[in-house]
Amino acid sequence: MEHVRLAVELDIPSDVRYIEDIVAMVTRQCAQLSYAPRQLALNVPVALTEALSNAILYGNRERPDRHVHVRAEVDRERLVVEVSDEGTGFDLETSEIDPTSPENLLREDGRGLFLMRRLMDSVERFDDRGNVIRMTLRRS
Amino acid sequence: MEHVRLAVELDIPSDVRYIEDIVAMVTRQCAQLSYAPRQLALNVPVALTEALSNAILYGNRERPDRHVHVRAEVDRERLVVEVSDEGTGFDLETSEIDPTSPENLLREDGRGLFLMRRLMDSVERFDDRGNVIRMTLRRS
Amino acid sequence: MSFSIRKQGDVVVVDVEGQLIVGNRQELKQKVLDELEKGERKFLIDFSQTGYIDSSGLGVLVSLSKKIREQGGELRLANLNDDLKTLFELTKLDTLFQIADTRERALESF
Amino acid sequence: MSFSIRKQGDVVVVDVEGQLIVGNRQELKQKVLDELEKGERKFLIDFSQTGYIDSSGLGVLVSLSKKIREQGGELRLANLNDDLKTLFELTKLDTLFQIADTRERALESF
Ligand SMILES: Nc1ncnc2c1ncn2[C@@H]1O[C@H](COP(=O)(O)OP(=O)(O)O)[C@@H](O)[C@H]1O
Ligand SMILES: Nc1ncnc2c1ncn2[C@@H]1O[C@H](COP(=O)(O)OP(=O)(O)O)[C@@H](O)[C@H]1O
Repeated sequence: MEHVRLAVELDIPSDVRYIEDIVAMVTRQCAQLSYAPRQLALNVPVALTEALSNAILYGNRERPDRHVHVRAEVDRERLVVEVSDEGTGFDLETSEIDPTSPENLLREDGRGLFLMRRLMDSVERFDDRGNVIRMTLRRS
Repeated sequence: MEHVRLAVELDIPSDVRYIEDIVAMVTRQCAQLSYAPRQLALNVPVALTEALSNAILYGNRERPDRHVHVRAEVDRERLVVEVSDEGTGFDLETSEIDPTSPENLLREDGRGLFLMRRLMDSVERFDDRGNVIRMTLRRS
Repeated sequence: MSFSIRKQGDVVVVDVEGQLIVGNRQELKQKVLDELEKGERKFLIDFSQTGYIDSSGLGVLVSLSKKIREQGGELRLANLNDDLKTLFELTKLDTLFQIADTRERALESF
Repeated sequence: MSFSIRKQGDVVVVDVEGQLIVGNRQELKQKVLDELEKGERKFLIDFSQTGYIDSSGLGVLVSLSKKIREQGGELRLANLNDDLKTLFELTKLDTLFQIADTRERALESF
């Protein structure tokens, strides 16, 4: 089973209540390919939840006529997840703050992109079809 | 979760011992999309086992340098599985016998293609990349 | 997949646990033929623990049934779930085998 | 996800069962604020039954901690598994909260 690739692809309405189910599906795919317990319990669910909630809340502004598209591809090497929203995009570099600095530590927001970067090996942004965030995690 | 599509894609060596694991993976994807218990216990595993064993035994003649490629895509509508081997193909129509006729009932072989056709909604053959069998099953 | 084989009275009872498919059917065939060789004549295969059966699994059952009959013996099947029953019906093998609902009924019927 | 809330001595103990994320954090926030409103001042959130927490779940904890402190109260956390500990360390929130290994230790420490 060296060359297995599993994929999940789906469209969801702009509603945060869908997040948990998507996370469960993607995590299950990674579990099937024996990703590390920590990746299954921390890296994948948290980073994916952040990407999805940003897409729903900022990208689509929870507008019911807009959808979020998710595509996750997993093999024994890596997980690649793409989350696309129908927003106009944003600047990845300038949007990230350091939530661990003394002046930010008591803020309630601003930890999403930071966690995505810390928990994934790479986070990229594209404008192919709407605003696309691609996150990659090497299996451990 | 109306628009979920799950996929499994993999290459296996020409060895029938891989069949059970592949069948388990594809069946699990269908289970996640609530396919009928009968489809999960009968239609999908039996038809897929037949396609895989034919690809391994006839298409690749169990040659260790040849691989079988499997691609299964599942959504709430249908399962589409493609099994490709590196053989020269065969004629789907003329290769199928009627194993239920009195003269064939006591034969030990010849039930594979028959079962694939009975258990799936369609079975097609292509020559895209080697010999490809595509089977489709509507969710029930 | 694994098989367990035991004697109940003068009947050899085989439980098929898991799938009966191309990868393992030879093992079942050999086990049953060994018993036939030893002189056993009554055989019951119990499918209560069986997952799915493919065409080569069915082929082995047909082959065993012929070989056992040639030696004047009998093969019976028991505990097919609805999906396995459908498989036997589709292939009309339900007309070839004696199929009992439970192991007890199958044992009584010999 | 669900929350269960009970009183142990003069401490309000909240168990978070499942995920604490954007879709449900308001519920936790409201429950705790209701108790604060009623005059409760000692709060313990137990994470032994918690799956993962996202940035907005962390945000709610920060917000509750501030509100409770403003009323002269205290919020403690207990039973973070290794993955949750790492989450708090990554975000340096382990420096902001009083985190106990077990519920008993957390209760004693008030
Ligand atoms: N998909 C997106 N579309 C538009 N803007 C986004 C998107 N994702 C993130 N952002 C911007 O980046 C900022 C920082 O996001 P984040 O680090 O997740 O913190 P928070 O969501 O708590 O504000 C957001 O406030 C928003 O302006
Ligand atoms: N992938 C394949 N490549 C080449 N020939 C095939 C393939 N699949 C089936 N066949 C041919 O079709 C025949 C019938 O197959 P099947 O109905 O599965 O019965 P059986 O495998 O028991 O012979 C095979 O004997 C073989 O000649």
